[in-house]
Amino acid sequence: MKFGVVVFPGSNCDQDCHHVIENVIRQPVEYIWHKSKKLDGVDCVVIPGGFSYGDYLRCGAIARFSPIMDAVIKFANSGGLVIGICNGFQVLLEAGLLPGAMLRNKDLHFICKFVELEVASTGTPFSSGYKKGQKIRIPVAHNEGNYYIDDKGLAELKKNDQIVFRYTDNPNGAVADIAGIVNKERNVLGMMPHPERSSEAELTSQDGLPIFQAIVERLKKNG
Amino acid sequence: MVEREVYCALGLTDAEYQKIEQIMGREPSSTELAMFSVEWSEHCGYPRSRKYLSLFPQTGKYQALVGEDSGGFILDDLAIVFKMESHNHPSQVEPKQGAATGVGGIIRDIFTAGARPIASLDSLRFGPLSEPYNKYLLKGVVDGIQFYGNCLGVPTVGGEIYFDESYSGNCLVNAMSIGVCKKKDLARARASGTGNPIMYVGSSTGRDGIGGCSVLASAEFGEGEEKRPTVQIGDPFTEKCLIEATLETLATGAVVGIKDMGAAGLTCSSAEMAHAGEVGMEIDLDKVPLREEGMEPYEIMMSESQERMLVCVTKGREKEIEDIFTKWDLHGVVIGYVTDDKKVTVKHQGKVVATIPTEALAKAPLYEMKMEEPVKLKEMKKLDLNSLPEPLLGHDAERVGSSARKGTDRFTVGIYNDVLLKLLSAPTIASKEWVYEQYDHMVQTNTCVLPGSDAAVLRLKGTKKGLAATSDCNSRYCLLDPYRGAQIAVAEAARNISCSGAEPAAVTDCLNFGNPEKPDRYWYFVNCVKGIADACKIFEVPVISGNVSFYNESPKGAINPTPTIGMVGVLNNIEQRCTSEFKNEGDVILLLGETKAELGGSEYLRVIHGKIAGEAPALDLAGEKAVQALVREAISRGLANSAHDCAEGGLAVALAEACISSKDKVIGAEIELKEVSALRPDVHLFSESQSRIIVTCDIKKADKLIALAEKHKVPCDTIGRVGGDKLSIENWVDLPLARLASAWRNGLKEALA
Amino acid sequence: MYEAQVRVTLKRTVADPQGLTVKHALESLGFNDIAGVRMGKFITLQLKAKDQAKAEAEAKDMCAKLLANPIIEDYAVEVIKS
Amino acid sequence: MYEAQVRVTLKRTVADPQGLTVKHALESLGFNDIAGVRMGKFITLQLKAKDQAKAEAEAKDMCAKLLANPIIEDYAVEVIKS
Ligand SMILES: Nc1ncnc2c1ncn2[C@@H]1O[C@H](COP(=O)(O)OP(=O)(O)O)[C@@H](O)[C@H]1O
Ligand SMILES: [Mg+2]
Repeated sequence: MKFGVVVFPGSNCDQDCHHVIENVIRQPVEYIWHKSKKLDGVDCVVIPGGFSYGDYLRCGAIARFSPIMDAVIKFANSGGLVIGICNGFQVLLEAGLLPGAMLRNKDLHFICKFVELEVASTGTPFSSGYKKGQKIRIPVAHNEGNYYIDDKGLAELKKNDQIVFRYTDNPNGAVADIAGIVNKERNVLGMMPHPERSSEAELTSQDGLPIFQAIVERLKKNG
Repeated sequence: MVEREVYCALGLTDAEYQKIEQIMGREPSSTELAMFSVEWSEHCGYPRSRKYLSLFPQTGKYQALVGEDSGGFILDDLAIVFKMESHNHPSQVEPKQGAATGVGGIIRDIFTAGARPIASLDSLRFGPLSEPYNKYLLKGVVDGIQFYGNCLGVPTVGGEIYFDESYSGNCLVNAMSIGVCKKKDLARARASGTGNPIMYVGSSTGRDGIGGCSVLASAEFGEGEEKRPTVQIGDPFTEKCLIEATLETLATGAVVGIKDMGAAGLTCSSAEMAHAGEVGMEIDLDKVPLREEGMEPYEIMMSESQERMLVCVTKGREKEIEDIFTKWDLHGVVIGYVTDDKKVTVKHQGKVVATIPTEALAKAPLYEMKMEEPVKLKEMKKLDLNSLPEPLLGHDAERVGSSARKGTDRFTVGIYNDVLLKLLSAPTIASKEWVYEQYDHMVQTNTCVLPGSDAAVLRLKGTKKGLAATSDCNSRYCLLDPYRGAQIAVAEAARNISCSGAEPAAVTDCLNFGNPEKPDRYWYFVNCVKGIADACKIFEVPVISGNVSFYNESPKGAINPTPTIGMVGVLNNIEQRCTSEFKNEGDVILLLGETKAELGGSEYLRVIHGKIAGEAPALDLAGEKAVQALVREAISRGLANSAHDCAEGGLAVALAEACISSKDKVIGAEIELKEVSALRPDVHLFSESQSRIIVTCDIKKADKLIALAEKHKVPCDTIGRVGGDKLSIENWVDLPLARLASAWRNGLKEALA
Repeated sequence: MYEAQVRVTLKRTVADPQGLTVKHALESLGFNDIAGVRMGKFITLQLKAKDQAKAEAEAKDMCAKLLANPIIEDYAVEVIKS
Repeated sequence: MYEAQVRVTLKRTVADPQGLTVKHALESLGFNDIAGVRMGKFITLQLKAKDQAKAEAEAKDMCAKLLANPIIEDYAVEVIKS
């Protein structure tokens, strides 16, 4: 079993994700440089947070065209597990692996704080460690986490149980309080909050840890 | 001879120009003149401050690293590197970009030392928010800091914000950054080895930040006007790539020395790297990556374009380095080489345009400045407490004052409620959440104590240890008494560190003052420096780096003397960290230290009585040390559940903060003070006596804590219990937590609306 | 050389909190007859294209591929000789 | 009703790291004849002004006061009937 953390120029949560995988859940993990074209042997791709290409045009827009993304798209389409956190979520939206788009936070400020989430769906390889309706505490840190999807798209998400996490006190204006979603096939997760920042006791919350553990469980089952 | 108008516009005096001619033995070229002007400026050469900066102690419990760009200390096999720097004037003109490039500059200082930046702090000062431009400045500065710091992925974990009339027209933006590396990986800011290549890495060079040269240009070249922007635009994305590329480059072992191009750009980095290594350097400006066409040599030498560095590389390994920078889409080009003539030689289009001994550039002249105590100070220090009505808001001062003291009259219950609420919502005291929630303060997952407590605490991954960091300065005390005010700044920083459980390890500073050519301003400067030096000696902490910012004046006069202190402390066991908010219902509240009649320079006096007057609070450094040692020992022995120092607003504000500062759980307290009648109620509540800390502890452990206080010979009073949903202090204050919290949490936001 | 001026605007159906904030700010400055404010991007591209038509086609292609996000944004391109 | 279309651009002499990054991104997508990219803002204002001249004067006033930062930005206003 091996995790791969993609590094774009401007990624800045890559090392944090790497740290949790290596030192907290103790699984093999390596960095994947964005100019690489192959994912060799990786079982779960992590697209970390940060400011890929400075987010200079639109969050995630330029990273989406990095050479590695073709491999990531292929991997996802063949059922591989992909998790995009914060900027990683934005990259997945731009790449079309998840539906919708991100707008600026409604009060136009960057927000960094712990928020409460409700686990809306446990039927994914990422959220199976939670109880449905469970309240968890995980920090957000973003400028553009105001998730947008049109009504038709939202109805789809609901119908297919694709909404995985919702804010209990919406900090950014996201449609339907959405904090995280999966694709229809349920192997690609995008979420704005940072589970890697809440996986160790020193950081006052370990509520993000079950996500990493659930992935490990699933990969073990897959053999 | 060069025309007087030209060198004056560059900020050089007649005497300096003469000296330059004398050194050169001829008329200097325009490039040479420009190089001298920037190197001899206060910003680079410290001609007006160097003499006194040598008073700072450079040793402490931990081995200090002093010199070159940024300093630090050694902790086991790690080097902790940190520094603070000002970006006041650029921020006053263009707050967002000014603050952003300030953050960028200080962070470059850290990673050029070989250390990965792990945290930043920002110390900010503005005029009152009643003026729209001050609101604009604060919003812009915060926007710039978040824009740059968040993108870089360096958490902004702390800082301070003060408001005072004196900063209207000249705000202060002091940025501090902390980095960590293995001791053996520390890099040097020097060039050596004749023939070794000099590489230019990072972003390209434009005409950014070229200010004083306009006259030079018009005198010699007659260029068009639209050629010289002075506002630099921050590019955090490039800087992030530069951090990674630089650390990767240093890891190759092929780097001899490295220096960032900050103020004075290529001039400063080349001259100082060569001087530090006792070598010379020849650089060819035709090789410098330029962003604009037709740049003159002096422009290239003076440009302050951001996100650039100069690297001296072991000969033969330049390709390796170039490849790393190319991988990160950055420039990495050889622009020159080390020579043995101890001169900086600059070529442009095949011609030598400057050749100057590095010694002459790097050793700016040293000036003896006049100093004189300001005459109005004696008048300002006068404060007769009896002339202060107590309390003001809507009551008959006489009657209420005397019965309140007795604490019996039922009509007087809560007569200080409004005063306390007003203080809590004053922008200087109110919660800074609106600011720090715009900063990513958690990235890198080391922040174990988030902003909102006395000091931020960062873990050092791979060890059990942690660092605590804070920045402090109450400039009002410095205005009333520069020597003592500066000592208080050091003491308060140390106290904040100690309240987190950590031990103060080292200090950086940013000395913000008015025009040093005016004797009263200089008098403030010298006395503040002496105060810092003496306090640091007592605390046994070295001053490992710092920065001087003079000429902070507006037409209305100088800013308050503001020697900002940045301090880093060491926590031996990260699990034994402490925060300021009350934790458990039923805990005993103890006040360590003594309250005296010290309203001079207080926030109470200013907000409620509209006065800045009196003596700054007294400071007994030995007593201060004892209180801090006590609180650290109490924390490490598990006796203290919370610790919070009394600062602006005194005991009442500190108690209120401890009740309401946690976002998850507010909790009340009931306070009964000892020897109530000895002092006026407003003195009890709002005096800013130093060396006081509020700690809480489990009732079963209270005896142990009291015994410990005796051992440390620190006054210690049991003043109440944690619990309930209101804060009551004697019968002067009686307020539900919700009202306290809304005043404190919304104060800044409302003032900004 | 041609200059392509690209305007990227939020779709009408997408809320624009920034525009709203700017509107309020303008109103508090005393501008009272504003019915609406929308914020967008203005991107200028200097193109070494052979002719104007080519420059325009190219700029549009850039918009479709990268400069605008079709889920939330519209774009318009104007090309001038520069 | 009038629509004022405001273009806010960085002054020519001010560095534009965003534009530079977008240029590189476009180049890596295979657009090879770009000489430069500059990023700016496009703001549309719906104004209930009496006439076109008034709408234009007002929009310019808004630019000077709020919409553009004169230290680093230039602006241009165009008014159409809407
Ligand atoms: N400009 C700022 N940036 C980040 N954090 C800040 C800033 N100003 C204040 N804070 C944080 O708010 C808390 C309270 O600050 P302050 O009142 O200055 O504390 P103290 O009086 O203990 O020094 C601290 O945790 C501090 O780091
Ligand atoms: Mg404090």
